[in-house]
Amino acid sequence: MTRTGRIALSAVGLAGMAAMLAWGVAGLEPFGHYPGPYGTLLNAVEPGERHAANVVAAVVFDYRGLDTLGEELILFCAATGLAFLLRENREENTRGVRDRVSSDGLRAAGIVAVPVVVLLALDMVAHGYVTPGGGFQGGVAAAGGLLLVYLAGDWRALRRAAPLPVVDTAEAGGAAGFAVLGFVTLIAGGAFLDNLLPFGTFGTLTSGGTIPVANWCAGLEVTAAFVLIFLEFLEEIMAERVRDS
Amino acid sequence: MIGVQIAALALVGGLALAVVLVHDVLRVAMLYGVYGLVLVVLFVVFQAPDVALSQLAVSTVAFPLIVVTALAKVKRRERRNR
Amino acid sequence: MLAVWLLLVGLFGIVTSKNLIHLALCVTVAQSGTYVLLLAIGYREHGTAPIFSDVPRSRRAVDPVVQALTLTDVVVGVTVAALLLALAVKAHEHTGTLDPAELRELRG
Amino acid sequence: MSALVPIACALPLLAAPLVAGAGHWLPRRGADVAGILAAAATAVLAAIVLARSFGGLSAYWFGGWRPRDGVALGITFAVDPLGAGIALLAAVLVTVALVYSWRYFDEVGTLFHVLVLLFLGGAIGFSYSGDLFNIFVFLELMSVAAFALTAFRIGEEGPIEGAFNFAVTNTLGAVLILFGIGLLYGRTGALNLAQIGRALEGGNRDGLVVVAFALLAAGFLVKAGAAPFHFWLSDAYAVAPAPVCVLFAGVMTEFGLFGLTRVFWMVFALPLDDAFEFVRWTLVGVGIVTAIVGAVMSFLQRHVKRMLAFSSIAYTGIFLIGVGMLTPDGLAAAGLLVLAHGLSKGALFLGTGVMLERMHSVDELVLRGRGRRFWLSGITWLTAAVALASPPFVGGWQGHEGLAHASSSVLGRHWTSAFVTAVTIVSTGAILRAGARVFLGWGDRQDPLLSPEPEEESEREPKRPALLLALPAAALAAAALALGAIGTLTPHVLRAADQFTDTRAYSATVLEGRAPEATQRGRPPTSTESVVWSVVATGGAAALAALALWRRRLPAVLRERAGRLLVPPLDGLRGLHSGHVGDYVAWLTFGTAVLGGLFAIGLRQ
Repeated sequence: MTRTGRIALSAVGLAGMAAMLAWGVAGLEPFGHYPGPYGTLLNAVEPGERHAANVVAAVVFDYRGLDTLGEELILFCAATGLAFLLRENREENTRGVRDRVSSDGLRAAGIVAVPVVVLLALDMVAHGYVTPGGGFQGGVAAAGGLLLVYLAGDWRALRRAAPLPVVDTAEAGGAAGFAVLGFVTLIAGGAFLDNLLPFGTFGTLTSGGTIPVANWCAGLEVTAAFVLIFLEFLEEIMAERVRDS
Repeated sequence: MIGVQIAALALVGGLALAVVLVHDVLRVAMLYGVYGLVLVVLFVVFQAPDVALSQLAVSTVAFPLIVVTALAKVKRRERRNR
Repeated sequence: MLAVWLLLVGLFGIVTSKNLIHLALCVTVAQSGTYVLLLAIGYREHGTAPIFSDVPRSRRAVDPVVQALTLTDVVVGVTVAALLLALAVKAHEHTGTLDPAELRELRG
Repeated sequence: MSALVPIACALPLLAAPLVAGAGHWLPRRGADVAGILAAAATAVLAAIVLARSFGGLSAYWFGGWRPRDGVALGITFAVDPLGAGIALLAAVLVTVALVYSWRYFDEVGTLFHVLVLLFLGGAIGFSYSGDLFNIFVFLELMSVAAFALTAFRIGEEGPIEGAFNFAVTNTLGAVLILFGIGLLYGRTGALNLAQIGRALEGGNRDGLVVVAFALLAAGFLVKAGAAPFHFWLSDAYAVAPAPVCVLFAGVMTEFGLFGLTRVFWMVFALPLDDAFEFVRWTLVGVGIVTAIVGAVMSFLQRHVKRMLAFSSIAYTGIFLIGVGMLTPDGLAAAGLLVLAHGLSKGALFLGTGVMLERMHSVDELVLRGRGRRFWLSGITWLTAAVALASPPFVGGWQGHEGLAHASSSVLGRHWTSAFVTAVTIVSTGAILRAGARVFLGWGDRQDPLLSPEPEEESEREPKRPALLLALPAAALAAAALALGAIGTLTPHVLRAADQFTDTRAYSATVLEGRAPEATQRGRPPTSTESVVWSVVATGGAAALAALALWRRRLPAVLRERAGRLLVPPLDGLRGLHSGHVGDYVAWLTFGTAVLGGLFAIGLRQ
């Protein structure tokens, strides 16, 4: 098809879709009038049942925990898939890379920044079920923090800080941890991903029963998965540098 | 509140169009970064701080890193081929 | 309505795109339409976020379920985008182009 | 229900990261064996779940969140025999694919096994789940694994392009599905299938319901590879490694149709109950177009894997005709066909793997006569093709018979049988032609009718024993062949379909925990008519293959006439499959709009 033909065809399609979607969306309640009952019921019963202040976290890690298990595995799958796709340039080919030494100021800033960012991220993970945040958000941030090692130091420093087997294993551990949690509750006599731990005091870090455990598994998985994804992409650049030199 | 919501909605819509229409990849990458941040604002006014935080993490950390590295790799190859 | 707009704009971008990296970003724009749709559905006038650490539990709050769904969706979006970008990089490595019109290995 | 249900889904999902993590610390073969064992154990579990599911539907609530006053709090797995059956098929094919891949993917470590196990976990979750969003999550898990697997041969241009097109179109399909889910949630405030269905039943059928159905249907049809959403499929299958193709053709596209069927029966059957006729003809119409495009295009290919891909599209069309009848009998027929097709197509795809690894190409013309040494693979190829053509009491025969039987009350028996037979002749004829050329060396060396294909050569040295390559395929083909003779199959599948389509019993079981009643069904008597049709199909396929091989011996006048008549439309059709992702997405928007428009006209109250 020519470019014009393609645009014409899609114009027809998009116009039709626009009309159709508009018609469908018109059937929704007016903006700001969520009809329920799912969310309304959860907002009403969750604080009493699970003692977690963040209802979203309770939904993610308890009521709809299976979705989150699937989601963690999608992420795991993507990181595995990237390693699969970008395998040509893994590790061996990029060993000879040398960075220009960055300025001392930058390096000093980095040395300070890395722990600060990582700690903040861990805090975000830790309070995920009390305040906004949680395993996913904190995990991405923590991965980003580790990446500062590269910006402040060099490629080899990053490699030392995050050796591939360790990151791989951490990632696998996070993903498996969630599934293991399900099996443990099953063995303990509950339903899969049942919440069997004591629920603790509302609004504290010990609240929520298994929610914190699941949350930390997710945090570990997300951090490791994103570090892996970043490493895979950076390695592509490093391989180019090796070829250049 | 309503005003903020409308402003955020309009910004998101406009930026999405810009991302799509601009064909220079480098500019698109930058526009896309802004687009992500405006989405964060929209999520905040929708009272969804959890989603906003994850969008923030994604659009400030994850996306820039992978898009920029992808671009850098492509540029480097193109320069060498020439 | 904005959700519809984002979806359609993203689709249009994909059709007209001349660059695989740009195309991958357009896919995520189309995806963000679903985030907006979900959150808009769950929104309540004068509702607070469904996080009761510093507001009384009796306060009217927006729907937590759609937020959980959107969280999942965001993750899916990033992973797909990362895979697409990786494929685009690889395509460029083998063919030296990012224009889908020049990648015509699979015809007929 | 017993705890087996969640274990069957979670086992591969747990095994995947464990294999990945162990890959760094364990010997290579240990990880391989662990992967195969996990898949086999999952297959055993899935078989037990299937056997028990005939006792009636049962709901398993994750986290113990039972519904309160008809409102589902958590996620449920509601296992019925049909879902359990397709899950078992997936587990079996994954196990076979892993055995076949022994030492094949050494260069990537454990990554291949991990991705395949994740695919399996997603597949099982998808077929068991009774929650709309959960279905979406597992579908995405399956898809993401599939995208990566497609691009295994990253050293070449084709696989990357195929995977890219695949990923873009399928992600957009998922976006359509999610949009539909969002609309339904906005109306009913529920994600549980039974609960949504119940909430919609009383309400009026307005734009929201119609559009949500159109979006979900379009999204699932993208995944199923129905026309005009099918373009990605031929690209992806043509480039994916053979064992991966087994999974794609055997279950992945079928899951698209399964999703559509599940959503239709659980959610939309009650609100649309006076509009069945319209939905039926729409779906059957899509099925017919899909079958024609798939069959014709498959006949034009010389790239054998691409030919099989188009043949799968043709079969998607046939399945869609069965599913689209919107009757339990039609659904049962489609189920029987899916089973036979999954096994025989699996054998054929593994056959192409043998070609690529042992004969260094998958080009029918290049390979002419090169397969003479590989007699076991040749016999397997023939067996699988025959099972696909389904002469009486062989292969998918029961499915074809059931399809004819089911169509008599809703579509018209004669033309349905004639059409399905014609599609079978063309698509199976292509497979027989390729087999005869490769393994027997029959026919001409050149054939200008076939699409020009780039060379695909395998650079690897054959190091794996030939028997290991041939045996899994032979086992699949034998199973496919034997399928037609199992007399108890049809009654069981009919019972499963009855259970699947009983919307009210489903929601009563899921939401109130009421025990369902088990039903019984006998097998409709075999009619002479369907015997005749199936003989015609098999004979016709062989005749067409012969015609294609020795076309030159026909009188020149005849050939010229036929050429003038046929070549322009065929070239036009070929031209549509451009490999340009923008084209595919343009067709996707167009198809969605057409579907939405049709539904808007036909379903409005």
